[in-house]
Amino acid sequence: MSTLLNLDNVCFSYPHCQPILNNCNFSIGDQRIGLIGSNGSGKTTLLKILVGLLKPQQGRLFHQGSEVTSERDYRKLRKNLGFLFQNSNDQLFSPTVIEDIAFGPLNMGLTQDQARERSLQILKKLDILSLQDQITHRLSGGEKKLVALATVLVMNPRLLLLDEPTNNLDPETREKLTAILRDLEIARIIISHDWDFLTETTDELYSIEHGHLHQCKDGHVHVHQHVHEHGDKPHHHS
Amino acid sequence: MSTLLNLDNVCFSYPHCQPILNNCNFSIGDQRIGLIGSNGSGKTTLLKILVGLLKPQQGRLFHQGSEVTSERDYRKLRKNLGFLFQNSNDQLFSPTVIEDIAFGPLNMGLTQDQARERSLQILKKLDILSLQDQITHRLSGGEKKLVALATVLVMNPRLLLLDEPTNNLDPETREKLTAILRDLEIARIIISHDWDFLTETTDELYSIEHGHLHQCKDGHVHVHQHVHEHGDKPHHHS
Amino acid sequence: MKEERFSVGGSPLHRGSVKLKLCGGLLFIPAFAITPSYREALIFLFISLLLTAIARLPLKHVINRLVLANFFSLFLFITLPLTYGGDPFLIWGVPVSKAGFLLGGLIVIKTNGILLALIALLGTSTVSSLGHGLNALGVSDRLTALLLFSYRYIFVIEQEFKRLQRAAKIRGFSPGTNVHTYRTFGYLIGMTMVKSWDQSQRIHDAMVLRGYDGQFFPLTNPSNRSPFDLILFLGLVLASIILTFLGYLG
Amino acid sequence: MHISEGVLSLPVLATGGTITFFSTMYGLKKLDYDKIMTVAMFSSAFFVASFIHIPLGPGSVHLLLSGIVGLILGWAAFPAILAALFLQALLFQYGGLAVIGVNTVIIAAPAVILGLFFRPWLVQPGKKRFIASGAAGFFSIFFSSLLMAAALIATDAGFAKAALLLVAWSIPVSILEGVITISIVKFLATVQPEILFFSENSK
Repeated sequence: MSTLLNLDNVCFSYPHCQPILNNCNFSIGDQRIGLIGSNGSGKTTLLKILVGLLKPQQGRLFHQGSEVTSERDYRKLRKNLGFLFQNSNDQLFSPTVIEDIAFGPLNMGLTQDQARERSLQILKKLDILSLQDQITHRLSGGEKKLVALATVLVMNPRLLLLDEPTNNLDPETREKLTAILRDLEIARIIISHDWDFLTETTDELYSIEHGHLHQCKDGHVHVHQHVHEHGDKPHHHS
Repeated sequence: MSTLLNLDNVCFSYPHCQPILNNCNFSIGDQRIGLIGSNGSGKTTLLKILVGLLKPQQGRLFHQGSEVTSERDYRKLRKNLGFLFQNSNDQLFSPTVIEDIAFGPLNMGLTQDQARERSLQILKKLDILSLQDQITHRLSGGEKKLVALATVLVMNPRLLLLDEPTNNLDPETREKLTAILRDLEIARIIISHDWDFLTETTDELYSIEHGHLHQCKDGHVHVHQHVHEHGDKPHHHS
Repeated sequence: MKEERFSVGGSPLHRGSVKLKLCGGLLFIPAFAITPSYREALIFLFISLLLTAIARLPLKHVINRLVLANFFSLFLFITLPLTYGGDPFLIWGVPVSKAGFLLGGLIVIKTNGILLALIALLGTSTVSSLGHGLNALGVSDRLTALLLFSYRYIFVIEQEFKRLQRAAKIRGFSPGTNVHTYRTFGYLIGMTMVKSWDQSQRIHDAMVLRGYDGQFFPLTNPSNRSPFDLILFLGLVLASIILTFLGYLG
Repeated sequence: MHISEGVLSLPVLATGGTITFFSTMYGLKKLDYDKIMTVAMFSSAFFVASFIHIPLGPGSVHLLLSGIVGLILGWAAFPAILAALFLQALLFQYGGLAVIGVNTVIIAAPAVILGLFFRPWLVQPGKKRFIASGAAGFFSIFFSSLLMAAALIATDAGFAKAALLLVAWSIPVSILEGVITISIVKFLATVQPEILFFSENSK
């Protein structure tokens, strides 16, 4: 396994708060990792540091073995990463779906035609080709989530960072998202409270506590049973 | 039980969409109701119709037995209702906390002194008196939620309508909100996915499906056990 | 965005009556602005410095602000000596207009002096209390409400815009001088506007639910005037009047 | 586009103040009570825009957006821009208090006039909308720079050359603002056309 990203003794704290990451070490190559932890434990902060939206206050971030320091390093790093925000409304800003998806490829230097071609491919792959000319702002929450995923996948990332992808998702889209992510070959870190989803889409489980990351040994097996017995969604037994 | 609000065969649909409420009947007096249903099932639409932000396209709305039609009727109706929005930023529009809370009482015709007095009382009751002169936009999410609740309670409503009050709330504020609502004597309809919270703050459970409302028989008892056995939060059993 | 940096503090100006500070400032600042000569401008500047000292403003931040706000006056200070005309003298072989140089200098003194007075007098109050102060001085309820609402939502809108900008950034957006960049900024701003629009409708709903029907009933802070406030106010009024007379007649 | 304090003469300051006073009154009078929140939002957006740096050649400039504000708000742009300038003076010491009337006229007058002139085209799809938005964006800045020059020259004829420099500098900025305004309007027309019709059903 080659290492894509590496955190070396990283510390981070928000102003006037306790450190949220405390000498945190972590590395990822091609694993499929689920990340859990209570609210405010630093899960999102960790993803933001990996993608360079926040800079470590101490410690270092390595990308393919070399340290990431300059804005140019970060730009190179971001080309390999696909970050799906918790709220799709924070991610989509173009008037129509196809424009939003083509935005990334255009930034990568593709021509309009190439970008369009590639965007249509990804829409077909996610089975939302019919949305191409829709107005992004008017899509349903579920559709927005799939479109946001498309804007990320169209960049061919080597690592996906997903922040609570099933939050506020209707059951149907959740199923669809689960199937898509289960079948994708891309490495990933998924923050989620949704056990069922994590079991299907990841192989390893990490938890974050007191600013440190731990791998949970055979967490998944246990969780799997647990969820299938009871579920954590509103449901009736009549 | 006297009936405060009554929906009689109400229909509502958004443009270009399937009807979201379909001959919906419902009445509430002094119950404490929890309302569940999947995304887009019409929960928020129902609350908006009850409070007159949306008008039924068919069917009728009754307030204390008489039909609500004119803008004056609606104004009278709204005096009895307190609506807590999902996003507190939509609800708090004054620069400081005390001004925001006094806004409603001043509109009701109270003098400045009376309005201030009453606002301070409610802040004291919710144990956030120290926030009175704070600048609203600098409050934390949890503080904003409590202040938004204060702006509603200061109007002495007979019925509270709460839309996902625990969404994105930190655990501490969630506890506080639970305790406050558990002890309040006011009738309520609470939309929430948060079972634990609903169990503590409501007595009856309704679900909305295909445009209709159903009462879930002994839903709560079941849910209660369920939650306490396993919880719906990430946790380890080691 | 570090807003209202100066509004927190324990100086007499922080505690002072907003209404009197506003009245004093609204007389003092225009008087300073129109003074035609160096002598009076320097006395005005001295009073501004005195106010800054009374307000115990954090010097570092004040200087920061002055630097940022000085672009326009520095532009004039640099261009006027070269363009103003009149009898020139030479600096390093470049002909420099004496009158232009003097005027540029006067402008720099006035700009900075007035900004100091503005920070010391009004910056030491919150926007909210200033809004109410203006309202009490006769500014209409609607304009006051407009001012306070836009103040409240600046921060919401700024965050919204930054979130979208961040989304563009992680998708490899690096701005340059090209149509793609400008189109993208148009979209980012357009989306921010759409979201603000939607939010303004929801806020309007929230106001209606709390009994709003077009009239504003402001909640004013109980005003407590200290002798200091009165002395300050009278001092500012006297200084403004005397210095204006001296400037134009003397 | 802010003239700072201490530059202009009393007659210029007084003229600007008077125009702003009456135009703001008129703008407020034409404003329905249920639209005040929306106008406030535009005022905030106008404020925030001045912190958005757009690359232009080797440097960067900040946006004004007065063109679009005028197109959408019409007369209400006067109070909206006044409120934003007041907040900028207070919070960031841009512009100032004595000069706020003049600065408001400089920015809001072209915005309102171009807005009133081009709105009939704005609400029609296609080429006319494109021209309306580009022209409003471009000329709002360009006319503002002319007004700014006029205020300077009226104060002291010696400002003439410096004022001309400002007008010259404003041309590339005007082009940029025109391009971005076209893009914003295209976005709004696709996503939420009601915004473009904001002033249509006013009193």
